[in-house]
Amino acid sequence: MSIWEKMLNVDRRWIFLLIGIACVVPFFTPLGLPILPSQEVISIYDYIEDLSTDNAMFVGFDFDPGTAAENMPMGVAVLRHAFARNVPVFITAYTPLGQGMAGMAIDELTNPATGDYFEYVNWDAWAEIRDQGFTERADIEEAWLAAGNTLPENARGWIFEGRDIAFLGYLPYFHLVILGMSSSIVSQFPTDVGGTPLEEMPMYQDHKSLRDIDLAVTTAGSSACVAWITYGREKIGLPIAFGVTAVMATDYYIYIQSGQIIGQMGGLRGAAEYETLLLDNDYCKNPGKAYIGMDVQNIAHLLIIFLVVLGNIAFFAGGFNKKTKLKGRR
Amino acid sequence: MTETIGLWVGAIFTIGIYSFLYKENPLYRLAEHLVVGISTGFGIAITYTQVLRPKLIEPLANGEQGAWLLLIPAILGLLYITRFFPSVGWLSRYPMAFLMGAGMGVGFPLSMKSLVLRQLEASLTPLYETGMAWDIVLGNIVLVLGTLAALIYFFFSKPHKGPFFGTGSKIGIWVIMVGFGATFGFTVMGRISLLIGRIQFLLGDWLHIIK
Amino acid sequence: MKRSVPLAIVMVGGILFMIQYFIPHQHSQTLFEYYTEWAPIVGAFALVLGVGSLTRLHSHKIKRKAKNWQYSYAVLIPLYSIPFFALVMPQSLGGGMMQTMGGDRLTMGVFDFAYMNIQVPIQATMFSLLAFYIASAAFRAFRAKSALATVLLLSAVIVMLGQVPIGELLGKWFPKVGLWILRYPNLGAKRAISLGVGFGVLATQLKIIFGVERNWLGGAGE
Amino acid sequence: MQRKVPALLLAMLLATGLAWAQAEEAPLADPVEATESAEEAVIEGVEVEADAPITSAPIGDGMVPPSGIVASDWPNDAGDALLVSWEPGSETGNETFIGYSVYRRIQGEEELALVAVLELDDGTSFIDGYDPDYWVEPGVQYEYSVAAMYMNGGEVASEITAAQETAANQFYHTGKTRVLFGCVLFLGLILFYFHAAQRGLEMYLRPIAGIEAIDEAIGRATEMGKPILYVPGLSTISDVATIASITILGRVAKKVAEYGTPLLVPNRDPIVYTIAEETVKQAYMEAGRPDAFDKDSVFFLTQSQFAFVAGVNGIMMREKPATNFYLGMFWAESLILAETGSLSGAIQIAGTDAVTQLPFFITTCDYTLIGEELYAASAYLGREPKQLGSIKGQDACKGIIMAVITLGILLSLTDLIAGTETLNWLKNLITMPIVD
Repeated sequence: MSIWEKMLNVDRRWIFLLIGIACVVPFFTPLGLPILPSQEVISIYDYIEDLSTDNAMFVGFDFDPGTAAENMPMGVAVLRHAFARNVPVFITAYTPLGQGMAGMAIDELTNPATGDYFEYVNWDAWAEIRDQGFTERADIEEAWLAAGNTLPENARGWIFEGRDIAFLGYLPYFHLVILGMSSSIVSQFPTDVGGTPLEEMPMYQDHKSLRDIDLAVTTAGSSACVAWITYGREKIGLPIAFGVTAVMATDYYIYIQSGQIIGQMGGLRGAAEYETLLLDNDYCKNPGKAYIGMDVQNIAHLLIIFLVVLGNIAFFAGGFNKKTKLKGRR
Repeated sequence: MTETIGLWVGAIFTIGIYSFLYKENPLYRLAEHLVVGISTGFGIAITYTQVLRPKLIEPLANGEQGAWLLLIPAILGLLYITRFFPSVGWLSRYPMAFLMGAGMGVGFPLSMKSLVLRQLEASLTPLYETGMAWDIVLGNIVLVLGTLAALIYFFFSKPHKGPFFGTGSKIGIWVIMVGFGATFGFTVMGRISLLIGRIQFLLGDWLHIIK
Repeated sequence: MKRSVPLAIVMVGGILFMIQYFIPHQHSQTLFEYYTEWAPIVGAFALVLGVGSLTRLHSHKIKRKAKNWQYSYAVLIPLYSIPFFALVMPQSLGGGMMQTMGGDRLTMGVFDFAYMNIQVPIQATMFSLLAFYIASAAFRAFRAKSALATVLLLSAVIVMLGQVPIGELLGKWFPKVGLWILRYPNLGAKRAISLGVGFGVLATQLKIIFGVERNWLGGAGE
Repeated sequence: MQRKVPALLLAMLLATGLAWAQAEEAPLADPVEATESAEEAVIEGVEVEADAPITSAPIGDGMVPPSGIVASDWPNDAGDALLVSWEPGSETGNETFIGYSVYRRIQGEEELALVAVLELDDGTSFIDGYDPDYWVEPGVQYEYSVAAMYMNGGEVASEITAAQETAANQFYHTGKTRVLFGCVLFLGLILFYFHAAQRGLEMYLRPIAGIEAIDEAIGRATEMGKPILYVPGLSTISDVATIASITILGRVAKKVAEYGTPLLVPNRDPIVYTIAEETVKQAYMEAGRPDAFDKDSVFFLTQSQFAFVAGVNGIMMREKPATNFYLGMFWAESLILAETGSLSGAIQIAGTDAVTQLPFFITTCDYTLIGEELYAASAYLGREPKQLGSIKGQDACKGIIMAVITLGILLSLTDLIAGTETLNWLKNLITMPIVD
């Protein structure tokens, strides 16, 4: 067996080891290469930037733990943007595990240990203010502060459950749920996951069906996002933005081209671009997880290309191009 | 305390799965079986609390107006269980037929709209408009001709021979391969991201070596 | 009764809902609403079949002391205990949510623990195996064995470099060419495939409605 | 069959009738509720007098209320919406003007209910009926009044005008004609070729390598005395790819039964699992070896995607199947399955209509059925005339699509040379409104 043949038939585990090393090292020696946001991501950012507390949006956590590394930073970034702008957010999930993912995203944004966080105000905690009849966001906050609450130093703002956020969660056959919500949200979700009746929520009173919603962002690791197009966009013209994994991103360029979605975050890079936009516009102080991850990408991509080149050198130097036929393809 | 134990459990199972890269082993086997059991158990719990209870049991128990109609889907659903009894197992085809028939009927016009007409509509773009850069013009030409050629490849009832079907399907498979290569290359980033997520968990959340 | 009635249900239901799409009339909408309301309820019961299969497979293994039978307990115990815990402590179904929504951490039940610390890490790690596999697949498959294979290889490498900031440092044109490939030839191929798939889907839907394709009934029991 | 169909039709009609009866009953509660809430809805300080403009001080001199209210039926719906539009009064140009309130009542009733508040940039028209609290009922005569609102809380209201039309149920959605045309054309072509095929039309089918390799792959496993793994995709039975896969499974299982090779079929969807089990059992019966069928060979694993992959990976490394089939719908797990399979030394045949996953199957499997080839496989294997006819019909449709795209190219060139806009004309023929 020549050295070339050995190289071509190398035990896969060596490749696994190399990839493992390449993905760990950059965490200790960051490169910090700049990331330029693409138009598809800027469109989403600008769109949310134009929303205010009178609008409302949906954020669908339509992914499972498997794609959390890519989808989670997108969901967190979009939620951060919405929370900072006090845009009411309905949170849904396409899969049962997606509900857990949404919970984790809210946790991350409301956890004091993370720095840049939002102080979560429970539904029951501000019951008195509700009883006084306040429904406007500004009035609620004023009354809340007047009641002797102060914003902790490293918190960015308040999130009033039922005014700024409604965690609706998961329902099976979610495409039918989207369809149902186009006439009435409460028909599908009588309560949020905590059992609070939706009808009592001020944010529901202003936005009763998907027709009253200004944007739906779906962060998806599967074709779940298409359901939003088919049943939300096509049926009632709901504006949709995608946050999809890198692999799906190529497929959904079609939707950008045909104007069916307003923008798309593709993979970790898309998330990193959104984080860059948030960072540049002072919505947060520290770069997010996706931003740091881009360094690893650089090294890993180079390694894979190096391996491919090496494989081809061995292939031709060993003269295999003359012997073997292309296997596995017509 | 629970949190620390949780982190350790999570980390052990993470390593257990990675150990599969070296060799199949008892730790992987345990993780594999546990995750099958847990995920299905979770599925049952969710289906009950999110579907059956709010959409079937509660309306019936509260005697909501017209709730008795819900007995129809409930009975249909229960018919699935006849599968366990071979002699009446064929009854389980009824709920299946209900879901299939309506599902296919609902899907048909929607598929026509989104999979065919929308795609066709998007294919009808001008090749050149004033002020278009050369790479876009070239792109448009490649896009339209590529679509045509790749469509020829999917003709099943004609031999792929001769100048039209022969050449066409050859160009078609080339275009398809360029597309596949691009998708593969584009995917690499996503896959590395997943590993990054786990490294952040192992080195950050668990071992606190990195931020 | 065994075959013809289900086939008739499919045909009537299929045609009814196909037409329903074009009729905005109130009654037509009501019909559709019934379908959307009922379908999840009917579908929910199917899970029982899955649970039955899992139980049978693993109890067989344990009974016969088949190879690796001990691991079957790792399937059966959570399979039954988790729904039980969810019934006893429904609040633990939040999936990590309770920590902030409910206010105090004590509500984190056994279920939450299993979900957060076993289910989530195992799933995510399984998925992340792709990082290793994609590298080894690239190494083995991307060889310039033929013109076609070379095209596949080149398009992959260019796009791969175009994706990362370092590609831009190597050559300003990498991201541009990568994007160009993604947006034009790639889109052309995808569009053709999806049109083909579209007709395949439509034809199969029709075949099912008209009873030409009937293997979904399962084989036996005429 | 003939006798049962009418009976069933009758039953379905009965069920539909019941559903309709329900629908008639339900909205009856509404008008009462609407009128009740009207009292609360009327803005403080605004007096409501029948047939007289709502006016409240202080609004300043010379203010002319909105006028010319037109309420017409909103088309293509279930008679649950009216389009209300009006002419602005003197409010345009007035800086303290903040928007409009739209009031509504059923003719013959006293109280007006506030059904909508429109902001400045919402324009001077609005579709009434989408608010679930104030829905519009078909055939009911409504009366409207529109008031201009001012910053100080004052309103100048128009006269109460009876709606020119009542909301009507439509029997056909005019915006869906293009889809209808497409559906009918497709249906016609498929039915035509069904008949042509049954009359014995000769049909050529080009070879598909992946399908031809199936027998060879089963033979290999038999020689090696190792099992065959068949994954029928991860989707549900309503996914067309799954249905195609089940057909191929039937064929594979029959061969497997003849050879006496062990078969493993893990499933992710419980319904697909039962169908796969039936199919395999049936195949063993057809092969004349019903006793050889092992109940544990077809099994449900879990509904969770990656838990499923973990399970299948474990099976592959422990049982070391000689041949793996991955046919049906796959998502990201495709590469994990295919690489693990290749690591375990199996020969692999894949097929899916998931465009995103095809590249991974192409690079790691020995044979791959691309997209539509997977559906075509069931026709190839069955050789049933109607199935073949359907393939021919699909090809005809692709031909039509290609002709339209080619026409598009030609028109685009014509536009370029002659400066016309013919491509836009063609595109408008196909373009559908985004909203139904």
